[in-house]
Amino acid sequence: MRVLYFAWLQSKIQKDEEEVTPPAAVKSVGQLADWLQTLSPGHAAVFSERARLRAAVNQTFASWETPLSPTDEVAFFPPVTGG
Amino acid sequence: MRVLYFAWLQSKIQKDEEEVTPPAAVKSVGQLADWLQTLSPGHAAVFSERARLRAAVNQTFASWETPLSPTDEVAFFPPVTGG
Amino acid sequence: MTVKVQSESFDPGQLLAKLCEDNSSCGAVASFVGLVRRGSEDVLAMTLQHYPGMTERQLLAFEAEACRRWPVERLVILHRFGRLLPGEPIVFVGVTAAHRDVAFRACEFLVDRLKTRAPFWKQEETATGSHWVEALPDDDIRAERWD
Amino acid sequence: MTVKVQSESFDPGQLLAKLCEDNSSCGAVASFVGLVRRGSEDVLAMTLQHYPGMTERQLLAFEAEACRRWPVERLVILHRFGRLLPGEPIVFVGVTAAHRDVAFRACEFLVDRLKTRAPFWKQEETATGSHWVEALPDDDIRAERWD
Repeated sequence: MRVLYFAWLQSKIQKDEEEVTPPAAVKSVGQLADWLQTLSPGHAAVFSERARLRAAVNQTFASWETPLSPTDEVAFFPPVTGG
Repeated sequence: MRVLYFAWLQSKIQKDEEEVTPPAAVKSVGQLADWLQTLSPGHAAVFSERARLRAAVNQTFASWETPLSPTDEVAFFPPVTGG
Repeated sequence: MTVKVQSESFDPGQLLAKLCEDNSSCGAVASFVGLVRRGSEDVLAMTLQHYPGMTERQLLAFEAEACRRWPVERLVILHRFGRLLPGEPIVFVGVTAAHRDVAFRACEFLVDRLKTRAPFWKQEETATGSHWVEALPDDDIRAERWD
Repeated sequence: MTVKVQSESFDPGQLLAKLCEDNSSCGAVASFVGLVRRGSEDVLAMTLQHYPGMTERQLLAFEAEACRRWPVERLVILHRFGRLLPGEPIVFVGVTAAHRDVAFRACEFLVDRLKTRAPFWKQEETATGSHWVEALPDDDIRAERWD
Protein backbone atom coordinates (compact mmCIF):
# COMPACT_ATOMS: atom_id res chain seq x y z
CA MET A 1 0.00 0.00 0.00
CA ARG A 2 1.39 3.39 -1.00
CA VAL A 3 1.11 6.14 1.63
CA LEU A 4 1.79 9.82 0.83
CA TYR A 5 2.39 12.73 3.21
CA PHE A 6 2.08 16.46 2.52
CA ALA A 7 2.99 19.78 4.16
CA TRP A 8 4.27 19.61 7.77
CA LEU A 9 3.67 15.84 7.91
CA GLN A 10 6.68 15.33 5.63
CA SER A 11 9.17 16.95 8.01
CA LYS A 12 7.77 15.19 11.08
CA ILE A 13 7.80 11.74 9.43
CA GLN A 14 10.88 12.66 7.37
CA LYS A 15 9.34 11.06 4.29
CA ASP A 16 7.13 12.19 1.39
CA GLU A 17 5.84 8.71 0.83
CA GLU A 18 6.38 5.10 1.81
CA GLU A 19 5.33 1.62 0.73
CA VAL A 20 3.78 -0.21 3.68
CA THR A 21 2.24 -3.63 4.33
CA PRO A 22 -0.16 -3.25 7.24
CA PRO A 23 -1.60 -6.33 8.95
CA ALA A 24 -4.78 -7.81 7.46
CA ALA A 25 -6.84 -6.37 10.33
CA VAL A 26 -6.28 -2.85 8.92
CA LYS A 27 -9.43 -2.30 6.85
CA SER A 28 -10.11 1.45 7.05
CA VAL A 29 -8.26 4.78 6.86
CA GLY A 30 -8.62 5.17 10.63
CA GLN A 31 -7.18 1.71 11.30
CA LEU A 32 -4.29 2.46 8.95
CA ALA A 33 -3.59 5.66 10.91
CA ASP A 34 -3.67 3.67 14.18
CA TRP A 35 -1.12 1.24 12.78
CA LEU A 36 1.14 3.92 11.18
CA GLN A 37 1.23 5.68 14.56
CA THR A 38 3.27 2.72 15.95
CA LEU A 39 6.01 2.87 13.28
CA SER A 40 8.24 5.68 14.63
CA PRO A 41 8.20 8.68 17.00
CA GLY A 42 7.61 10.91 13.91
CA HIS A 43 4.59 8.85 12.87
CA ALA A 44 3.35 8.91 16.47
CA ALA A 45 3.60 12.71 16.60
CA VAL A 46 1.65 13.09 13.34
CA PHE A 47 -1.10 10.56 13.95
CA SER A 48 -1.76 11.57 17.55
CA GLU A 49 -3.13 14.88 16.17
CA ARG A 50 -5.92 13.28 14.16
CA ALA A 51 -8.17 16.40 14.29
CA ARG A 52 -5.54 18.33 12.33
CA LEU A 53 -5.38 15.68 9.58
CA ARG A 54 -7.32 14.96 6.42
CA ALA A 55 -7.04 11.91 4.16
CA ALA A 56 -7.53 10.87 0.54
CA VAL A 57 -7.87 7.40 -0.93
CA ASN A 58 -6.97 7.00 -4.59
CA GLN A 59 -6.83 10.79 -4.94
CA THR A 60 -10.34 11.39 -3.59
CA PHE A 61 -11.10 12.91 -0.18
CA ALA A 62 -11.85 10.17 2.34
CA SER A 63 -13.01 9.86 5.95
CA TRP A 64 -11.53 7.77 8.77
CA GLU A 65 -14.20 5.17 8.01
CA THR A 66 -13.34 4.83 4.30
CA PRO A 67 -12.51 1.14 3.60
CA LEU A 68 -9.10 0.23 2.17
CA SER A 69 -7.70 -2.46 -0.11
CA PRO A 70 -3.96 -3.35 -0.42
CA THR A 71 -3.53 -1.63 -3.81
CA ASP A 72 -4.94 1.73 -2.67
CA GLU A 73 -2.96 4.98 -2.69
CA VAL A 74 -3.60 6.69 0.65
CA ALA A 75 -2.58 10.28 1.44
CA PHE A 76 -2.51 12.17 4.75
CA PHE A 77 -2.29 15.96 4.96
CA PRO A 78 -3.46 19.02 6.88
CA PRO A 79 -6.61 20.92 5.78
CA VAL A 80 -5.91 22.43 2.35
CA THR A 81 -5.00 26.11 1.85
CA GLY A 82 -5.11 26.73 -1.90
CA GLY A 83 -6.73 29.48 -3.96
CA MET B 1 -36.10 75.66 -17.19
CA ARG B 2 -34.08 73.22 -19.29
CA VAL B 3 -35.80 69.93 -20.08
CA LEU B 4 -33.92 66.95 -21.59
CA TYR B 5 -35.32 63.82 -23.24
CA PHE B 6 -33.59 60.48 -23.83
CA ALA B 7 -34.13 57.24 -25.79
CA TRP B 8 -37.57 56.82 -27.44
CA LEU B 9 -38.83 60.08 -25.91
CA GLN B 10 -36.61 62.02 -28.35
CA SER B 11 -38.28 60.63 -31.48
CA LYS B 12 -41.80 61.04 -30.09
CA ILE B 13 -41.23 64.64 -28.99
CA GLN B 14 -38.82 65.25 -31.90
CA LYS B 15 -36.45 67.07 -29.58
CA ASP B 16 -33.48 66.15 -27.37
CA GLU B 17 -34.01 69.16 -25.16
CA GLU B 18 -35.98 72.36 -24.89
CA GLU B 19 -36.01 75.53 -22.82
CA VAL B 20 -39.48 75.98 -21.26
CA THR B 21 -41.16 78.50 -18.99
CA PRO B 22 -43.96 76.70 -17.18
CA PRO B 23 -46.59 78.67 -15.25
CA ALA B 24 -45.78 79.50 -11.63
CA ALA B 25 -48.21 76.82 -10.41
CA VAL B 26 -45.79 74.11 -11.67
CA LYS B 27 -43.86 73.25 -8.52
CA SER B 28 -42.96 69.54 -8.89
CA VAL B 29 -41.73 67.08 -11.49
CA GLY B 30 -45.23 65.61 -11.77
CA GLN B 31 -46.78 69.04 -12.31
CA LEU B 32 -44.15 69.80 -14.97
CA ALA B 33 -45.05 66.54 -16.75
CA ASP B 34 -48.76 67.49 -16.59
CA TRP B 35 -48.00 70.82 -18.20
CA LEU B 36 -45.55 69.45 -20.84
CA GLN B 37 -48.27 66.96 -21.85
CA THR B 38 -50.34 69.90 -23.20
CA LEU B 39 -47.60 71.25 -25.49
CA SER B 40 -47.93 68.95 -28.56
CA PRO B 41 -49.33 65.56 -29.63
CA GLY B 42 -45.77 64.16 -29.21
CA HIS B 43 -45.55 65.46 -25.64
CA ALA B 44 -49.02 64.10 -24.98
CA ALA B 45 -48.03 60.63 -26.22
CA VAL B 46 -44.91 60.59 -24.02
CA PHE B 47 -46.40 61.97 -20.80
CA SER B 48 -49.59 59.88 -20.95
CA GLU B 49 -47.39 56.82 -20.28
CA ARG B 50 -46.09 58.01 -16.93
CA ALA B 51 -45.43 54.46 -15.61
CA ARG B 52 -42.86 53.97 -18.37
CA LEU B 53 -40.99 57.17 -17.46
CA ARG B 54 -38.30 58.12 -14.99
CA ALA B 55 -36.99 61.60 -14.16
CA ALA B 56 -33.88 63.36 -12.92
CA VAL B 57 -33.52 66.86 -11.48
CA ASN B 58 -30.07 68.45 -11.73
CA GLN B 59 -28.63 65.09 -12.81
CA THR B 60 -29.94 63.19 -9.79
CA PHE B 61 -32.80 60.66 -9.94
CA ALA B 62 -36.05 62.29 -8.86
CA SER B 63 -39.65 61.26 -8.15
CA TRP B 64 -42.85 62.87 -9.41
CA GLU B 65 -43.05 64.70 -6.08
CA THR B 66 -39.56 66.24 -6.31
CA PRO B 67 -39.92 70.06 -6.04
CA LEU B 68 -38.63 72.26 -8.88
CA SER B 69 -37.15 75.72 -9.18
CA PRO B 70 -36.91 77.73 -12.47
CA THR B 71 -33.15 77.16 -12.89
CA ASP B 72 -33.33 73.37 -12.57
CA GLU B 73 -32.26 70.97 -15.31
CA VAL B 74 -34.97 68.32 -15.59
CA ALA B 75 -34.62 65.11 -17.62
CA PHE B 76 -37.23 62.52 -18.62
CA PHE B 77 -36.32 59.04 -19.86
CA PRO B 78 -37.34 55.37 -19.79
CA PRO B 79 -35.91 53.01 -17.13
CA VAL B 80 -32.16 52.73 -17.71
CA THR B 81 -30.58 49.75 -19.48
CA GLY B 82 -26.81 50.13 -19.03
CA GLY B 83 -24.16 47.69 -17.90
CA MET C 1 -9.35 54.63 -8.61
CA THR C 2 -10.54 55.18 -12.17
CA VAL C 3 -14.05 56.00 -13.30
CA LYS C 4 -14.52 56.68 -17.00
CA VAL C 5 -17.20 57.04 -19.67
CA GLN C 6 -15.91 56.84 -23.24
CA SER C 7 -16.96 55.96 -26.79
CA GLU C 8 -13.61 54.35 -27.75
CA SER C 9 -13.18 50.60 -27.33
CA PHE C 10 -10.90 49.25 -24.61
CA ASP C 11 -8.92 46.12 -23.82
CA PRO C 12 -10.33 44.31 -20.76
CA GLY C 13 -7.11 42.28 -20.44
CA GLN C 14 -5.00 45.41 -20.15
CA LEU C 15 -7.28 46.82 -17.46
CA LEU C 16 -7.07 43.59 -15.45
CA ALA C 17 -3.29 43.38 -15.92
CA LYS C 18 -2.96 46.89 -14.54
CA LEU C 19 -5.05 46.03 -11.46
CA CYS C 20 -2.76 43.05 -10.79
CA GLU C 21 0.48 45.03 -11.17
CA ASP C 22 2.62 46.09 -8.17
CA ASN C 23 -0.02 44.72 -5.94
CA SER C 24 1.40 42.74 -3.05
CA SER C 25 -0.92 44.29 -0.47
CA CYS C 26 -4.17 42.92 -1.83
CA GLY C 27 -4.70 39.24 -2.48
CA ALA C 28 -7.92 39.34 -4.49
CA VAL C 29 -8.92 40.89 -7.81
CA ALA C 30 -12.49 40.40 -9.04
CA SER C 31 -13.56 41.74 -12.41
CA PHE C 32 -16.54 41.82 -14.73
CA VAL C 33 -16.71 42.48 -18.46
CA GLY C 34 -20.00 43.04 -20.28
CA LEU C 35 -19.96 42.30 -24.02
CA VAL C 36 -22.49 43.11 -26.75
CA ARG C 37 -24.50 39.92 -27.37
CA ARG C 38 -25.69 38.98 -30.81
CA GLY C 39 -28.74 37.52 -29.00
CA SER C 40 -31.66 35.55 -30.35
CA GLU C 41 -32.79 38.35 -32.66
CA ASP C 42 -29.41 38.54 -34.42
CA VAL C 43 -28.34 41.99 -33.29
CA LEU C 44 -26.20 43.77 -35.92
CA ALA C 45 -25.15 46.63 -33.65
CA MET C 46 -26.06 48.34 -30.41
CA THR C 47 -26.08 52.06 -29.72
CA LEU C 48 -25.72 53.20 -26.14
CA GLN C 49 -27.08 56.64 -25.40
CA HIS C 50 -26.24 58.26 -22.10
CA TYR C 51 -26.84 61.47 -20.16
CA PRO C 52 -23.47 63.28 -20.18
CA GLY C 53 -22.79 64.85 -16.82
CA MET C 54 -25.25 62.71 -14.91
CA THR C 55 -23.45 59.51 -15.95
CA GLU C 56 -20.14 60.69 -14.51
CA ARG C 57 -21.84 61.87 -11.33
CA GLN C 58 -23.55 58.53 -10.85
CA LEU C 59 -20.39 56.51 -11.50
CA LEU C 60 -18.47 58.58 -8.94
CA ALA C 61 -21.34 58.09 -6.48
CA PHE C 62 -21.21 54.29 -7.02
CA GLU C 63 -17.47 54.33 -6.42
CA ALA C 64 -17.89 56.31 -3.18
CA GLU C 65 -20.68 53.98 -2.06
CA ALA C 66 -18.56 50.85 -2.70
CA CYS C 67 -15.61 52.34 -0.79
CA ARG C 68 -17.89 53.26 2.12
CA ARG C 69 -19.32 49.74 2.30
CA TRP C 70 -16.20 47.63 1.82
CA PRO C 71 -12.42 47.94 2.36
CA VAL C 72 -11.74 48.18 -1.37
CA GLU C 73 -8.11 48.87 -2.38
CA ARG C 74 -8.36 49.73 -6.07
CA LEU C 75 -11.39 50.13 -8.27
CA VAL C 76 -11.98 50.64 -11.99
CA ILE C 77 -15.30 51.41 -13.65
CA LEU C 78 -15.26 51.97 -17.41
CA HIS C 79 -18.49 52.24 -19.43
CA ARG C 80 -18.78 52.94 -23.15
CA PHE C 81 -21.42 54.81 -25.13
CA GLY C 82 -22.05 55.14 -28.88
CA ARG C 83 -22.40 52.44 -31.54
CA LEU C 84 -20.93 49.01 -30.66
CA LEU C 85 -20.75 45.74 -32.58
CA PRO C 86 -21.52 42.25 -31.24
CA GLY C 87 -18.61 40.90 -29.20
CA GLU C 88 -17.30 44.37 -28.32
CA PRO C 89 -16.84 45.19 -24.62
CA ILE C 90 -19.40 47.62 -23.15
CA VAL C 91 -18.32 47.78 -19.55
CA PHE C 92 -15.44 46.80 -17.27
CA VAL C 93 -15.59 46.72 -13.49
CA GLY C 94 -12.55 45.65 -11.49
CA VAL C 95 -12.02 45.66 -7.73
CA THR C 96 -9.00 44.69 -5.66
CA ALA C 97 -9.11 43.96 -1.93
CA ALA C 98 -7.24 42.03 0.73
CA HIS C 99 -9.90 39.30 0.71
CA ARG C 100 -11.94 37.69 -2.02
CA ASP C 101 -15.34 38.23 -0.41
CA VAL C 102 -14.89 41.99 -0.49
CA ALA C 103 -13.64 41.94 -4.08
CA PHE C 104 -16.58 39.81 -5.29
CA ARG C 105 -19.24 41.71 -3.34
CA ALA C 106 -18.02 45.17 -4.38
CA CYS C 107 -17.65 44.12 -8.03
CA GLU C 108 -21.13 42.64 -8.19
CA PHE C 109 -22.58 45.65 -6.38
CA LEU C 110 -21.05 48.04 -8.94
CA VAL C 111 -22.33 46.01 -11.89
CA ASP C 112 -25.84 45.99 -10.40
CA ARG C 113 -25.66 49.75 -9.84
CA LEU C 114 -24.57 50.30 -13.46
CA LYS C 115 -27.50 48.22 -14.67
CA THR C 116 -30.13 50.00 -12.64
CA ARG C 117 -28.92 53.49 -11.71
CA ALA C 118 -26.61 54.72 -14.47
CA PRO C 119 -28.36 56.78 -17.18
CA PHE C 120 -27.66 54.56 -20.21
CA TRP C 121 -30.18 53.39 -22.81
CA LYS C 122 -29.55 50.65 -25.35
CA GLN C 123 -30.88 50.66 -28.88
CA GLU C 124 -30.49 47.44 -30.87
CA GLU C 125 -30.21 47.27 -34.65
CA THR C 126 -31.52 44.09 -36.24
CA ALA C 127 -32.25 43.24 -39.91
CA THR C 128 -35.83 44.51 -39.38
CA GLY C 129 -34.89 47.87 -37.83
CA SER C 130 -33.92 49.54 -34.58
CA HIS C 131 -35.63 49.33 -31.20
CA TRP C 132 -34.95 50.52 -27.67
CA VAL C 133 -34.21 47.75 -25.19
CA GLU C 134 -36.68 47.56 -22.30
CA ALA C 135 -35.31 47.40 -18.76
CA LEU C 136 -35.71 44.03 -17.05
CA PRO C 137 -37.75 44.02 -13.84
CA ASP C 138 -35.24 41.38 -12.65
CA ASP C 139 -32.50 43.97 -12.60
CA ASP C 140 -34.37 46.15 -10.14
CA ILE C 141 -35.10 43.19 -7.90
CA ARG C 142 -31.43 42.18 -8.00
CA ALA C 143 -30.34 45.73 -7.18
CA GLU C 144 -32.59 45.80 -4.10
CA ARG C 145 -30.26 43.29 -2.43
CA TRP C 146 -27.94 46.20 -1.71
CA ASP C 147 -30.56 48.49 -0.12
CA MET D 1 -12.71 24.93 -21.22
CA THR D 2 -9.21 25.00 -19.74
CA VAL D 3 -8.10 23.53 -16.44
CA LYS D 4 -4.41 23.73 -15.65
CA VAL D 5 -1.90 23.33 -12.81
CA GLN D 6 1.53 24.80 -13.50
CA SER D 7 4.59 26.23 -11.78
CA GLU D 8 5.27 28.93 -14.43
CA SER D 9 3.82 32.39 -13.93
CA PHE D 10 0.97 33.60 -16.13
CA ASP D 11 -0.55 36.85 -17.33
CA PRO D 12 -4.09 37.33 -15.92
CA GLY D 13 -4.78 40.03 -18.53
CA GLN D 14 -4.02 37.67 -21.39
CA LEU D 15 -6.34 35.02 -19.95
CA LEU D 16 -9.17 37.54 -19.59
CA ALA D 17 -8.55 38.95 -23.08
CA LYS D 18 -8.85 35.43 -24.50
CA LEU D 19 -12.16 34.85 -22.72
CA CYS D 20 -13.51 38.08 -24.22
CA GLU D 21 -12.39 37.27 -27.78
CA ASP D 22 -14.82 36.13 -30.53
CA ASN D 23 -17.51 36.08 -27.97
CA SER D 24 -20.75 37.55 -29.23
CA SER D 25 -22.92 34.78 -27.74
CA CYS D 26 -22.21 35.48 -24.10
CA GLY D 27 -22.67 38.87 -22.54
CA ALA D 28 -20.91 38.37 -19.22
CA VAL D 29 -17.35 37.52 -18.21
CA ALA D 30 -16.55 37.26 -14.48
CA SER D 31 -13.01 36.60 -13.32
CA PHE D 32 -10.95 36.27 -10.18
CA VAL D 33 -7.20 36.58 -9.66
CA GLY D 34 -5.50 35.57 -6.42
CA LEU D 35 -2.15 37.24 -5.75
CA VAL D 36 0.53 36.48 -3.16
CA ARG D 37 0.08 38.99 -0.33
CA ARG D 38 3.00 40.40 1.56
CA GLY D 39 0.68 40.37 4.56
CA SER D 40 1.23 41.70 8.08
CA GLU D 41 4.18 39.38 8.74
CA ASP D 42 6.11 40.63 5.71
CA VAL D 43 6.10 37.47 3.64
CA LEU D 44 9.25 37.14 1.50
CA ALA D 45 7.97 34.22 -0.58
CA MET D 46 5.31 31.55 -0.59
CA THR D 47 5.73 27.94 -1.64
CA LEU D 48 2.66 26.07 -2.78
CA GLN D 49 2.86 22.32 -2.47
CA HIS D 50 0.20 20.21 -4.15
CA TYR D 51 -0.76 16.58 -4.69
CA PRO D 52 -0.02 15.89 -8.38
CA GLY D 53 -2.74 13.76 -9.89
CA MET D 54 -5.33 14.52 -7.25
CA THR D 55 -5.14 18.27 -7.99
CA GLU D 56 -5.98 17.77 -11.67
CA ARG D 57 -8.81 15.36 -10.78
CA GLN D 58 -10.32 17.84 -8.34
CA LEU D 59 -10.07 20.77 -10.75
CA LEU D 60 -11.82 18.76 -13.47
CA ALA D 61 -14.48 17.75 -10.94
CA PHE D 62 -15.05 21.43 -10.00
CA GLU D 63 -15.38 22.31 -13.68
CA ALA D 64 -17.94 19.53 -14.24
CA GLU D 65 -19.85 20.60 -11.12
CA ALA D 66 -20.00 24.24 -12.24
CA CYS D 67 -21.22 23.24 -15.71
CA ARG D 68 -23.88 20.99 -14.19
CA ARG D 69 -25.15 23.78 -11.92
CA TRP D 70 -25.09 26.74 -14.31
CA PRO D 71 -25.28 27.39 -18.06
CA VAL D 72 -21.61 28.33 -18.27
CA GLU D 73 -20.22 28.99 -21.76
CA ARG D 74 -16.45 29.08 -21.24
CA LEU D 75 -14.43 28.42 -18.14
CA VAL D 76 -10.77 28.73 -17.21
CA ILE D 77 -9.15 27.50 -13.99
CA LEU D 78 -5.41 27.96 -13.64
CA HIS D 79 -3.59 27.30 -10.36
CA ARG D 80 0.13 27.53 -9.76
CA PHE D 81 2.42 25.55 -7.46
CA GLY D 82 6.04 26.05 -6.40
CA ARG D 83 7.78 29.13 -5.01
CA LEU D 84 6.05 32.49 -5.64
CA LEU D 85 6.97 36.04 -4.68
CA PRO D 86 4.62 38.70 -3.23
CA GLY D 87 2.49 40.27 -5.96
CA GLU D 88 2.72 37.21 -8.24
CA PRO D 89 -0.55 35.62 -9.39
CA ILE D 90 -1.41 32.27 -7.78
CA VAL D 91 -4.74 31.49 -9.36
CA PHE D 92 -7.03 32.64 -12.17
CA VAL D 93 -10.68 31.69 -12.53
CA GLY D 94 -12.71 33.05 -15.44
CA VAL D 95 -16.27 32.21 -16.46
CA THR D 96 -18.33 33.44 -19.40
CA ALA D 97 -22.11 33.11 -19.62
CA ALA D 98 -25.10 34.74 -21.28
CA HIS D 99 -26.02 36.50 -18.03
CA ARG D 100 -23.99 38.11 -15.27
CA ASP D 101 -25.59 36.22 -12.39
CA VAL D 102 -24.41 32.89 -13.78
CA ALA D 103 -20.91 34.23 -14.46
CA PHE D 104 -20.55 35.66 -10.94
CA ARG D 105 -22.04 32.64 -9.16
CA ALA D 106 -19.98 30.07 -11.06
CA CYS D 107 -16.77 32.08 -10.64
CA GLU D 108 -17.24 32.49 -6.91
CA PHE D 109 -18.20 28.82 -6.54
CA LEU D 110 -14.98 27.73 -8.27
CA VAL D 111 -12.82 30.00 -6.11
CA ASP D 112 -14.46 28.62 -2.95
CA ARG D 113 -13.92 25.06 -4.16
CA LEU D 114 -10.23 25.80 -4.86
CA LYS D 115 -9.85 27.18 -1.34
CA THR D 116 -11.44 24.24 0.42
CA ARG D 117 -11.26 21.14 -1.79
CA ALA D 118 -8.13 21.38 -3.92
CA PRO D 119 -5.03 19.70 -2.41
CA PHE D 120 -2.73 22.72 -2.09
CA TRP D 121 -0.73 23.73 0.97
CA LYS D 122 0.93 27.10 1.44
CA GLN D 123 4.23 27.62 3.20
CA GLU D 124 5.22 31.22 3.94
CA GLU D 125 8.81 32.43 4.24
CA THR D 126 9.36 35.39 6.56
CA ALA D 127 12.54 36.89 7.98
CA THR D 128 12.19 34.55 10.98
CA GLY D 129 11.74 31.32 9.00
CA SER D 130 9.16 29.23 7.18
CA HIS D 131 5.78 28.07 8.40
CA TRP D 132 2.80 26.25 6.95
CA VAL D 133 -0.33 28.37 6.62
CA GLU D 134 -3.29 27.09 8.65
CA ALA D 135 -6.64 26.69 6.89
CA LEU D 136 -9.26 29.25 7.91
CA PRO D 137 -12.46 27.83 9.42
CA ASP D 138 -14.20 30.69 7.56
CA ASP D 139 -13.35 29.11 4.24
CA ASP D 140 -15.18 25.91 5.11
CA ILE D 141 -18.22 27.84 6.27
CA ARG D 142 -18.21 29.87 3.07
CA ALA D 143 -17.90 26.72 0.95
CA GLU D 144 -20.95 25.20 2.65
CA ARG D 145 -23.13 27.76 0.87
CA TRP D 146 -22.85 25.58 -2.21
CA ASP D 147 -23.91 22.30 -0.54
